[in-house]
Amino acid sequence: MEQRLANTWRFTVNERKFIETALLSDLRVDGRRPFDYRNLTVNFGKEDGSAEVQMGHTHVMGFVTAQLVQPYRDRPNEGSLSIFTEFSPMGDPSFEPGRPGESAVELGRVVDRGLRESRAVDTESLCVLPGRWVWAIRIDLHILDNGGNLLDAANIAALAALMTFRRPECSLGGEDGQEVIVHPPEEKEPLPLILHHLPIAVTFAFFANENSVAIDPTHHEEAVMGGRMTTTLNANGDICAIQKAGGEGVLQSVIMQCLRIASVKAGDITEKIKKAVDSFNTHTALKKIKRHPSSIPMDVDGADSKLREKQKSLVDKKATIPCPSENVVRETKSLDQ
Amino acid sequence: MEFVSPEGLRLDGRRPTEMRQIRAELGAVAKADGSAVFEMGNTKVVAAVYGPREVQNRSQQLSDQALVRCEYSMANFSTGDRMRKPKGDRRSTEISLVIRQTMEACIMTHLMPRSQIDIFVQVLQADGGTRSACINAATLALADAGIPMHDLVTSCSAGYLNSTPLLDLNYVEDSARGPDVTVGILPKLDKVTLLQRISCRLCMTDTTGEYKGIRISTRWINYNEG
Amino acid sequence: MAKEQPGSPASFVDQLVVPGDVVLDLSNMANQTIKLGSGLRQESDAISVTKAGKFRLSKPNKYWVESSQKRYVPCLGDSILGIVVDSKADNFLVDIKGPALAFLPVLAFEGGTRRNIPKFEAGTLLYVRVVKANPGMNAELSCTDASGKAAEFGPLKDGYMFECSTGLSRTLLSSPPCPVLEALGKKISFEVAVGLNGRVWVNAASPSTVIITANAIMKSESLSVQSDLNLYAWMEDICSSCGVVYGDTQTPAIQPSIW
Amino acid sequence: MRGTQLPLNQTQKVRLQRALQQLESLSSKINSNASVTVADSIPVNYEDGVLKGHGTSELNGEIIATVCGIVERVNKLVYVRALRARYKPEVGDIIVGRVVEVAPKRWRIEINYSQDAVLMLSSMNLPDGIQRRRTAIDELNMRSIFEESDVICAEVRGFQHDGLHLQARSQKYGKLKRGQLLTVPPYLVKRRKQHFHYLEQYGIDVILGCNGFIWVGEHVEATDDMVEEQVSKSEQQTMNSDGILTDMEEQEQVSTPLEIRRYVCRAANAVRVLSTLGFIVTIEVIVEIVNLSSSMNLDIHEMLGSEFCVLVTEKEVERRTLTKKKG
Repeated sequence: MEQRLANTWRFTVNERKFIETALLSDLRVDGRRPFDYRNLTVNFGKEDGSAEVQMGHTHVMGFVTAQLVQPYRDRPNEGSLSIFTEFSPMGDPSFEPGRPGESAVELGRVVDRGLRESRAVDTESLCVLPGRWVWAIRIDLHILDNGGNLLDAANIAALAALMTFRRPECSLGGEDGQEVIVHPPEEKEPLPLILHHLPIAVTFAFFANENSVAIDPTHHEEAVMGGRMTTTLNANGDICAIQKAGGEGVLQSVIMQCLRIASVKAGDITEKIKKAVDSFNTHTALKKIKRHPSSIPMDVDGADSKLREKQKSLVDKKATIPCPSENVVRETKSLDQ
Repeated sequence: MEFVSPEGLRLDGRRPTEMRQIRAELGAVAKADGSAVFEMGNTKVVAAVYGPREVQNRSQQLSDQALVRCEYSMANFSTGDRMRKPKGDRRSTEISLVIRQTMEACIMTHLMPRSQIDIFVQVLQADGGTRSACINAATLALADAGIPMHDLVTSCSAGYLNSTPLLDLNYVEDSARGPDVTVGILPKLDKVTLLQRISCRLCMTDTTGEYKGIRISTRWINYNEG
Repeated sequence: MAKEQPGSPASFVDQLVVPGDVVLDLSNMANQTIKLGSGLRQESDAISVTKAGKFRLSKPNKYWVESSQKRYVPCLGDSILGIVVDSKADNFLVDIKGPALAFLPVLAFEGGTRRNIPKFEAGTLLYVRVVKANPGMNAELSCTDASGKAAEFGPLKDGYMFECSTGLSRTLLSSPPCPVLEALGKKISFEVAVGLNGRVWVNAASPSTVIITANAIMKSESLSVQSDLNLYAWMEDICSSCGVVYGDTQTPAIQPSIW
Repeated sequence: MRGTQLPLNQTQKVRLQRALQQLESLSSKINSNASVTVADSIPVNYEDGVLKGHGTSELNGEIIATVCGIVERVNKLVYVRALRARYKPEVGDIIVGRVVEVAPKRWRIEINYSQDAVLMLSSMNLPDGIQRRRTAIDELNMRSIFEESDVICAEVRGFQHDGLHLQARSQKYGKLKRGQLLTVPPYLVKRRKQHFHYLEQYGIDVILGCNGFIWVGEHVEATDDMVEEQVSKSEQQTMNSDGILTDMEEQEQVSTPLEIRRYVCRAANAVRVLSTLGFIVTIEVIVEIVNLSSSMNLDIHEMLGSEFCVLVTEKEVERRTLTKKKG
């Protein structure tokens, strides 16, 4: 009993009351106004398809990988997209190790709904051989530090990772033209994913007293709030998903107001992500130019033929295609959605 | 596919803003403290409430309010093709969370400290709108158990197909992959507590239609209770 | 750093030390009595460091390692801020950021008797004093000073509480007064209670003042050895980030020293 | 109204319906529009000042119900009596419960309330009947008094900081043996002066616990003395109770006669019938039903059939009409 009390995070009555009263005069503890977003920084890893998002103390990492698998029977010419979340106790002591908890599942589902149901990723272009091989895109979201509003951060991390992800190009070969050859990145430039639009999640917190609303709640504010609503919109103002899972009741007019604010924020965040991705892309492009120039003016017969040999052996190796053994949890559009 | 005929009728003969027939029955599970069966057309859901009772896992006991738990499940035979889904998949975990948070918001939990309320919801037949039916059933079961609440939550779904807003989607309309929304409102306070929208590219549909439907359902529930 | 002269204490005093550093060699210091504080360990003649921090000497012969950490190790006589977690028949259980919950006996209040036991709900913030701190035991607290008077101890109402490192809270309590507090105090009026366990409580007439003060103190954590820093500019920066104008243009008299 | 699940044939259905209608017409005049559902506003006269009781809350200056039930008004107090809810204890209630845990110095007892009730070793008469401090040995012997899943009878003592406390400071309280425990919705048991009943003609005891737990069992001498027993009485009485104890031990050896067992079952079934029909459970009605069933030469199991249920409903109508006329 005492052990349990010793390990939980404490919250004083003073903090709770102060957060609520300050909100009444449109102030928040970290100096923001109710509808200010925290500073957003997006960093990218060395490899393609990894992104780190930092918003205040919140720190989320997104990692995208792809694998050739057999398509689902009902959609033979579409690739798939699946999202996995990892809430390790490192990010917050309240996360328990082991199977994902309720909040991890909800986060995954909301990000998933925003991305998949709104068809942000073009899954048809992921098809290699209809009915046989398609690319399965897997997004892993790791919570490194919980400073509140994990959902928005995770969504941005997923988007940024998707935007920088490159999948190897592949072509059909063999005698019957049914064999898939995956070209290594040295041989053919890997392809980016086709993203139709960027669904941005914007979360609002609702407080019990006097119907106060705040955008992008911190960890402390999340402990005080009575309800939460996550709206997923893109820069065009299309609503892709809304999640308000119970909690404090809110007037219809407030929801409409939140949607309007969210569409503005979605535009801002889209800008930021695009800027970060652009600078990353130019950065990597520059690196390539620096790395390769020595090889380009090389004489033809020496190094180049060697390179070709190397490529050949690589192609041979690729005859063994990775088997779709991994169990990818798939969530079909269920009956009541 | 044509979901609304030129005459303005839907596949099952309803008008766009017409609900399916709803039927509710209290006291379906004798052992439970409160229970209800709720039907919306062919969707049929049973909810049972146990409690407030002693907290089973004493480390979860809250000294100032009741602990609310919810478990949602779908019977294997509830859909057309019998499925064998493992218990506790991601979808049911999420719906359990949604139902729990919705109910928690209207139960006066501070009146029952150090106790626990369990809500069990099972879908017996699924024909679209199971989420709404579950919420409605759970509300009725809680009322039947005599648990003090701020308001009864009522829920309904709506969608947008063939550029027409449709109320209370059935399975066929639901699987058309058009935008749809599930709303849960507190009719007395006129506030929205649950809102889930899944859609692709859509401007805002007017929600008046669905509100109308929900009002009807509220009235009906009240009648049923009386 | 400063590895040249093990054995001569002066070489290490006020330097950063890390675990494993041998700071004193007793063989060179025959017929001297020294007192060791926290973070030091004796291995025959060598005194080595067990935690990272600054090596301190209090004349004539007290040595300890001063470090800044998030958790707090209870120490006799410290004034700290605790949060009530639960109340039992004889004790309140209080969280002090320490290794274990501390006990606050229900009678440890001024004029406390069985009949007038105060009622604290879970989450109440208390300014208390550590009266028993033995390793392996839950610390014991008291809401009275040594003479049994309430003094300033007791529950803190309203205001805002935030957490910082124990090092910062020590700086805030140092004398001469901490420059940040002093600079703030010149411009605005506020109440502050600093617990040595790395908790600070701030209260003022308006929420905006509380927010400025809290953020200024929180951000001074990272503001360390920058003697040339203009405190005023820094302060204004914080104020503008909090959406408040800091006030008149006069520069505070005191420049930050090293802390 | 909650539907009763009885397999009825056509005539039975008509009869039942008619009887229920009559019942409704008999009662509705008293409480016509006092029933409310959750979030219904309750009309009150604010000029007199209003005290909000259980099942009400205030919203925008209006008093609304938070449970489904009947509005009750006592002077300024307005409260809603929930139709169906768990038991709400009141000090002095006599309850029947089941031991779920033997804890240090106390038993935890399930009584159909939102928490388990606590019966302290110190608020319980020891088997030797002597008033003294409880020793460690007494604590070790707690399982010889009650152990897990024993059914006991006690009185509500009140709320302490750690929950609801019970007491059993009289010989009439204690472990219940050789009988049946029935659970009915608590609102079917009304608080009365007397909850212990000895039906001499059948040789059985019926205890109507306020929490909806009803005990029907073979008569035990100790409960014969139905007058409130004071704890602090002369030693003579403790000796007396000692005597009873040995009596009980003797009785334990002989098994319950078949005849009494039959009556226990008959009375239990009478309670079950009342519970399915949703009628208030009182000792008079139980006796009436038991008599009715024996006079009709019904087998015990036939009492739960639909025909008998319909009959009981019709009897109830008769009874209420009579009381109404008298009134």
